Amino acid sequence: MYLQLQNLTKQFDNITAVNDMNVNIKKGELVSLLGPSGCGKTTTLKMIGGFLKPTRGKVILDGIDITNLEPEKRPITTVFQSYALFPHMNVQENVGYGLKYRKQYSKKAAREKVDEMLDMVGLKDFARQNVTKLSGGQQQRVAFARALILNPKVLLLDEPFSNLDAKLRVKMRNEIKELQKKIQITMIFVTHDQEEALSISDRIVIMNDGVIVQIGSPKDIYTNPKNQFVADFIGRVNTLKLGEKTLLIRPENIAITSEDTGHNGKIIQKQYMGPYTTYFIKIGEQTIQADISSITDEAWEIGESVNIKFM
Amino acid sequence: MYLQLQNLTKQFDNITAVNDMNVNIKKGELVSLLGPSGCGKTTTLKMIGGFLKPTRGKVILDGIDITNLEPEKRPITTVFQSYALFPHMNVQENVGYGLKYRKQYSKKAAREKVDEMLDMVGLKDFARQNVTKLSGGQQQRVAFARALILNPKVLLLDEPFSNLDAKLRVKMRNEIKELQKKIQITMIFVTHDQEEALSISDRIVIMNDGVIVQIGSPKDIYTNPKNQFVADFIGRVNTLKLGEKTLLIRPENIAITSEDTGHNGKIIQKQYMGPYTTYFIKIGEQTIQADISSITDEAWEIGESVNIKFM
Amino acid sequence: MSKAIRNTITSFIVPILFIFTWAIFATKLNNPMILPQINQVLNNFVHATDDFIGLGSIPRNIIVSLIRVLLGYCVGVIIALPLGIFMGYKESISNLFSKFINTLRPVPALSWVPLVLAWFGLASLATFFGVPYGPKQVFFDNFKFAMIFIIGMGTFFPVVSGAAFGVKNVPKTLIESAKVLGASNRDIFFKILIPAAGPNIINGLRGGLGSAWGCLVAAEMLPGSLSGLGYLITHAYELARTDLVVTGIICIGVVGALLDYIFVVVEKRRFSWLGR
Amino acid sequence: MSKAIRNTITSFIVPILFIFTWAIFATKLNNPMILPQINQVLNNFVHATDDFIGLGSIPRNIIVSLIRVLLGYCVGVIIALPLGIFMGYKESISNLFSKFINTLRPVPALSWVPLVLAWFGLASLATFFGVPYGPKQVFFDNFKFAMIFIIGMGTFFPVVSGAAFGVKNVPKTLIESAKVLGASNRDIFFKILIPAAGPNIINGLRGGLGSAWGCLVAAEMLPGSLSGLGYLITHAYELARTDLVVTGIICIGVVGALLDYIFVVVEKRRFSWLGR
Repeated sequence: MYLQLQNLTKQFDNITAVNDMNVNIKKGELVSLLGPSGCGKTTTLKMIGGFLKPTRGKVILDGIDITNLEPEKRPITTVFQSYALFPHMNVQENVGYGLKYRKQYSKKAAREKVDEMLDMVGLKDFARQNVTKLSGGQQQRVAFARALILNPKVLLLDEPFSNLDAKLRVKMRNEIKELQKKIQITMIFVTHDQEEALSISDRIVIMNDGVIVQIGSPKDIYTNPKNQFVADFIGRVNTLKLGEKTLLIRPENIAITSEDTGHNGKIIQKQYMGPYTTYFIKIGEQTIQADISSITDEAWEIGESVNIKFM
Repeated sequence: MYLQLQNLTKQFDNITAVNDMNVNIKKGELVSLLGPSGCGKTTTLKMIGGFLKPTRGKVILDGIDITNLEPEKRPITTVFQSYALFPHMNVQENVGYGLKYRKQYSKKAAREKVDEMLDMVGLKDFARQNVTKLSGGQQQRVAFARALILNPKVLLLDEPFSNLDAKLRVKMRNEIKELQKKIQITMIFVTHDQEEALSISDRIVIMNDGVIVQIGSPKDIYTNPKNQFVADFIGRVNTLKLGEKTLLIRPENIAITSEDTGHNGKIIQKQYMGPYTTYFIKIGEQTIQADISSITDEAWEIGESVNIKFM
Repeated sequence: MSKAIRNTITSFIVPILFIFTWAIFATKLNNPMILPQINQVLNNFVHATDDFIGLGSIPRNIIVSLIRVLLGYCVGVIIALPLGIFMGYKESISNLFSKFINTLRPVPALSWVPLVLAWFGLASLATFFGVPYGPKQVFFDNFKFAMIFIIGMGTFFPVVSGAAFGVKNVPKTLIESAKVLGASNRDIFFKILIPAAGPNIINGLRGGLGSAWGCLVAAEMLPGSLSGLGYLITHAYELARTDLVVTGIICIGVVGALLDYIFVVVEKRRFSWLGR
Repeated sequence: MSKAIRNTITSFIVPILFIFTWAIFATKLNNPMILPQINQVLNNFVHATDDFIGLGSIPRNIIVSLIRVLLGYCVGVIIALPLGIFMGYKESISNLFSKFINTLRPVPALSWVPLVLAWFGLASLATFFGVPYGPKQVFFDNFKFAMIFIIGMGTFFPVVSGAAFGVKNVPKTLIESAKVLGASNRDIFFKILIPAAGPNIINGLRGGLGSAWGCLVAAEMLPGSLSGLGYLITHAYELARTDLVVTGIICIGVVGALLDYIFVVVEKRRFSWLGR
């Protein structure tokens, strides 16, 4: 394994922020740490980056124990949530900043590498612009370029899209994924946005209260959530009590039909969402949500009595 | 018609912010003004509320021309994006503020009405709390209660959910919709979030550059966008050139199949989204996105050659 | 816990070092004209109510200074506060006055002293009320118009800026909301605008009082002054009573800090809603 | 456009009214000791290089005041700036000094005058360098240690606060980023921390210079001063030359405004990236 977290634990005074965490990450893999705020995901990232010393446990990168190395000695760079661009420098000064401290680059070689990097992130025309004058998406790209130019073995990302608006977030997400595939870099990605984690990750580590709740591919986790917490956190879920049994079922896995299925209910509300319509159906005392694809939707009315079936 | 905007126009110096706008709104209807920032939607709202005087045109409410009435003389209240709660007052003082200026309420009657309102928005236990100590969602509810307590004929909402996080936004959206149905109030809702507009509105007015581009029900607009702008703005769309013809097609209306359909392409990327997977398919020089429902998905691989069909 | 204690201990190192250095130097120099002994200064506080070599007792000088500063401060606030509020409220009023105010701002308040003396001379509250000669006249004669004017000047600029800034920065939607809810302009002004601008207004008032106190002490040091803390330290110096100078400086600092503290309390009480 | 022009016109109403009122009162009173004629004041500026009744020419007094303020300001900055920066950089240093500094802060700078006179007496740069009696000695004798000390005091507090606040508020991620990119502590300190704290540091330096100028003018008004703008206005008053008092006050305001303007320019040039 390329990057190993072994029994990683961090205590602050009496609070255990991260408890006995074990994760193995392959080379070139993109792994998300996903969880609500305060779940320990950022603390974990800081321990990998070296900004926090673990109370117990090890961080092993490419066979070498880096647990006690200073951040600057690790072949790891971080893109911070706030981007942390140097406000008094222009784009190329920001991107090239790290190269100044790498002896192997002559001034000319450094300049060429900066140009190449700016080209890659599509900011060639902004080289001399001050970073504070850029849009959120452009600042984001500068932060990436500045981190990637050092050819780190691992790139850490701390909620990098949280300052962007919805459409731009989706666009940047795709760009980063492309970039990651192209240069085959190992990335660890902290987020609280489940959609982001699903769409970008090779694997997701779901955390809560400082411990790992589930590790798996996006599909694993979405289709086989280990417990109610994971099911609720990733996507929407109906918790339906049928006699003694409790069923966790996704809204898109419910169909509405007029034939008798034994599960009878009444439509109390509907919301058109474009690709599908969400029906709010009251079954006994419980209300469930069913997402009916617009292609198969038979346009049931509010007040109508219907049967549901599970798929 | 209950509320009519007739030839409503607003010019600032040489800029025409809103140009010749005509909309008729029924009693109890929830209409969204949707468009990118700077499209004139907020200017329109301000003219309805009376905060801006139109350059031309009329606002007619319940048969009465209110174009030249002061904001406080109109039976209309507004919930601002920033909520605009009075920071030096507690929850019940904020909610009851407007009643002080309504002679028909005795002190006791006013207090009872405030309690009733707080009960309705679920803030009974927070009556004496200072509003700055509340969470975003609670502040939002106080703003609604403060506006609704005056029984306005029309309630205006200026991007009321934009300061809330994703999950809370969906929750508040449902709450407001419930409330609106219950008290049958006419609402005009300004937003730039297409998902919000689709899910909450009876009708949507799409604006761009100060003019109305399209008016219709969410389903009308999603399934029959008038032009590329509307199609792009509401949901995602593939613009596919087939010979001379240009096809606008939604990702969920594309199916992937191995049988020969005449439209052959190659999968270059895929993103698992939970309920569906987005495949990026290269057809000739064009890349299209297809959302394949997880139920019907045959798990095509990146690099695979496939056929697509339109539904 | 342990960190908080360590921090408290650290914060006392420099003050204690300072006092030790003082004690050592005072003993070594053995020249009370340059550096008095600490216990001599403490002794002055113990006998604070004595009339020190004709300069008056410490409490008397403090009271004279306090009354002076409050008189001048009130005059300054009465002019600056409404002006600032209206400047924040109406852009046209702001346009009318801001150039004029900004032209006068860089002139330190104390520079007006000679001009103001030319105007008011030695006229005081005693002159104004026509108090006949006697102890009462002596007391009221302490409150010279010239001094009140200077302190008012020192008060004026921070207060006017704070009020104008505060009122101007009340979100427009707050006022529009109140209007829609039916509040009259008068109500909006007094019940919404002023309270919402409160923290900035208080901040201006605080800065104004600090500035007024600084001006006062300086004004009392000028020739012609016959009482007050500024007078006490200048004349104690002339009489080579450096111990009294140090005593006076400590009083000036403590009174200044207490005046400032009033606003800390007001802020905490009235504007707890600011705490986020 | 038309609005901008209207605003400019409005902003001149009050200053023009002020000048008119002055002119009318001056003519009505016809007492140059209380209110001089405007043209008399203008006349003083026209003949600025004259030696006014033994008080020295206006430019000479301005230069003396400027050199004084710059000497004291430099002393204050040399102490306050590094201290403030280190206080912002290391919490332990901040703990060590902040209580002490906050204890001294409420004492107005001018109150130190009597104590400082007791320490330095009339020692000046002339005494220090042993300049033999003559015109050179007269010039250097203008720069008394006591005055430099007081101005340094006036400079100290705004500068130390601005620097400490600025450095402390540089986002931690900025420093961590630079560290990860391989910058040495030395480079981080000088190339990241100081520039990023720049705007607040400059703001402190600006406040310090304003405070220094105010202290200086006041200090020059105290007995014993023999030149400078503060001296000019006090002694012009004593000689009943109110026109010269007004001239001096205008000079004080203009110089103060120009000193402040230096920082406006520096801010615009160096920290254009702040503009959002």
